[in-house]
Amino acid sequence: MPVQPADPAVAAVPEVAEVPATPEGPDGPAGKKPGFEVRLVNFTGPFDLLLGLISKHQLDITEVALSTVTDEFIKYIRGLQRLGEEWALDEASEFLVIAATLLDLKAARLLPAGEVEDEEDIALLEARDLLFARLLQYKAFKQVAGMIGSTLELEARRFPRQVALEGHFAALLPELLWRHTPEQFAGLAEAALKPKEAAPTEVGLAHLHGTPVSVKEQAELLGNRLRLGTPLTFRALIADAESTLVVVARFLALLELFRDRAVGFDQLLPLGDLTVHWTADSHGWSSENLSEEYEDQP
Amino acid sequence: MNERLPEAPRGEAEDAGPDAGPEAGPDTGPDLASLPGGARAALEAVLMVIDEPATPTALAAGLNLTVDVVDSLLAELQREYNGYTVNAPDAVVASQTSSNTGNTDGNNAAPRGFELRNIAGGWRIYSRAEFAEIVGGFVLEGQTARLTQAALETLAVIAYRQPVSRARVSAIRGVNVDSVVRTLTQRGLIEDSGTDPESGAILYRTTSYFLERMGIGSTAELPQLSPHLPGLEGIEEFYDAGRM
Amino acid sequence: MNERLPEAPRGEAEDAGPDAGPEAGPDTGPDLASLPGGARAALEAVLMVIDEPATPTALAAGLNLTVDVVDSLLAELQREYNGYTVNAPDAVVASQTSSNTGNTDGNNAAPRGFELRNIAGGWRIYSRAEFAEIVGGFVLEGQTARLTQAALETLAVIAYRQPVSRARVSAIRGVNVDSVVRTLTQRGLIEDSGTDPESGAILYRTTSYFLERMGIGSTAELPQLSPHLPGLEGIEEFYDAGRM
Repeated sequence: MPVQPADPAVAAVPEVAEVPATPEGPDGPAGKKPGFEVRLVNFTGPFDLLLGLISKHQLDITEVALSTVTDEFIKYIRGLQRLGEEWALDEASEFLVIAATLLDLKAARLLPAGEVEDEEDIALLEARDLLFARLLQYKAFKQVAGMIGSTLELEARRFPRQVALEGHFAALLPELLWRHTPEQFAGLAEAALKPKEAAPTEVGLAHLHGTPVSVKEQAELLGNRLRLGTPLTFRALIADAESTLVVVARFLALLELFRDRAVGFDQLLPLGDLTVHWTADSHGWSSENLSEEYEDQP
Repeated sequence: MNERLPEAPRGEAEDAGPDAGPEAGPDTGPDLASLPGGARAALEAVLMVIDEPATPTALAAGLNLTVDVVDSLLAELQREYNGYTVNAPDAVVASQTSSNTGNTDGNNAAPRGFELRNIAGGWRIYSRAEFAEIVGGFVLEGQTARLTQAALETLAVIAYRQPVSRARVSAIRGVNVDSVVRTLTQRGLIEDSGTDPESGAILYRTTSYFLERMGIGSTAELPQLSPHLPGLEGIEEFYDAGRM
Repeated sequence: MNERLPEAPRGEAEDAGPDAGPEAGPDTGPDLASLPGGARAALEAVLMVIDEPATPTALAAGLNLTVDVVDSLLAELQREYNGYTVNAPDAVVASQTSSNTGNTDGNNAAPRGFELRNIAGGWRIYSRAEFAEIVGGFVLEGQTARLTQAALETLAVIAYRQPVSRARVSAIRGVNVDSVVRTLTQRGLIEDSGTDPESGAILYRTTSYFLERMGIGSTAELPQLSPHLPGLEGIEEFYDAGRM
């Protein structure tokens, strides 16, 4: 039976307002630290949080007073940081992107209102429209998610008849063809029990030709050269690179090394030569330290 | 209504049927009319043993009836289980439209404890929702945990944007959805539907089990998204192009 | 009589609410008399979906009725399904003795396609014996003598990790295995081996028929798997824990 959109109980989707939207609840017991932290995780993403904040202030999405919402959004992120390890990087990044956009917008508001002329202003306006468009879209999906949830619960109240076949019917089934030896069967089990590799999310690179270059390998190579102590220019470090891909990999490797505080950079003049020197003690670093993110990539 | 039965149903059933009985003898089959309760009871008997929704076509093939006859018998049984009398003059007509909601004339019996429903393209018997608490005590099956908000939102995006990649769902929800997608797959609510020719990403769609759990016939019966999405057609292409 | 119907099933279900269950009063449970069809329909609802025959005692406990009342409701339903009118004066008496042979006085309706049978002290609804041929033909339709790849893999996981719940097998295989498990059970290759004391989930193990087909004497004779394969420890069970 079709879901009736008009059905009031179904339409009354999860109240955003109900979602605890106060990062630092001045209201009541939420002010306590532990309660505060538990409540943080109730949002399922940055849009959810933003919607929560907007509806808490009873604002129309399309005309939000940004500064209040931005401040609270930032506060919320600080709270998440305090949560520490549970806070995965890829989740954080989405929050940060949105926080950055909000901050930009808030900053633009603080400047004297002028005519929208330069490109930056236009870019800001676009960023705002885009953000609100995404937010509206998310809100729509959140609402239908609420409907789906209540329909699923309603439907779970009906149990299908799903009984085992009566014996005399089961006996009619054609005799099973079974040709598997125990060894073949064990092979099936091996395959089924082997941990599955994660399916690719996006972007097949199969169509790109080119020898795979490993950032890790390049980092090791650079490390071996720099570890001796003599500073080298970037130009020198890539002099023997056989392709652009290798140059890119070495550049990324340097960034990784820099992040690990294994190297330092000097550049005397803008656009001048970049000099790289080793800063870690010579045995204190190995390419094993490199973050996993480059590992499996070609 | 019974007059419609005798006409050689075999040919018709075969046309329609999935692979209507290669081995089902030439024109044998028991004579339904001679059995107690006739075709109607035979249909009920079959409904008792199926463990997933059965299409009228499959039922017709199995019963040696035409799809039309099966359709009207199903409608008749549905009405009857809901407490209407079989012989009410408007029985067939009304049942086509007002499957479950009805409250027209013609009802004079208490509804049965079960109902016949048309879901995910097929028909199946369910216990009536009013008795959920009582029945739930006897049936362990289906007592699955509720979906979290994150899982519901992800499911919603997939339902409305299928086939769709995880990356696009992530873009809409603003968070990584990998683990939620895995759970929804394990629960049989969504499935892999091939890969995107361009990006090579796996695309996901909802399953017929999802339809069953939602009690709907197809995804076209999901409530419209547009009323919730004021004037935003085309927006997702815009930002999708930019950020992935 | 009309008063009993106006309950639009939708609205009512909502009132009761999805979580009306747990906290719906410690003592009683739903008031049967207030539900459409009353105790009789409630009993029907249960009988329609249970897989194993249920004893009157168990039914009475679940329905919050006395065993006597359940006994007479069962007899009443049995007669009714067999085509007797409910209100025939000798209804209860007759049903005790002549359950199935029928054709004495009092029957004035066509029998249904299902019947309520008392087997080894328990009651369950079956398809009516007269339709065995039709039902058998329907069941056979589309059945193959071969297991699908999905069924084989599921069987392999169960064989090497038994006793194991469906949820775990789903987690290992990454897809919902409910219908495959049903097929394997139907084929006599696996069976219920009790419930997990913690989660309450049904655990499955292979049968002696499986051993027979494999040509081995016990599961200990199955070839060893590589010791590096993960056991069940790391597999998250998604039915419990609200972690998705």
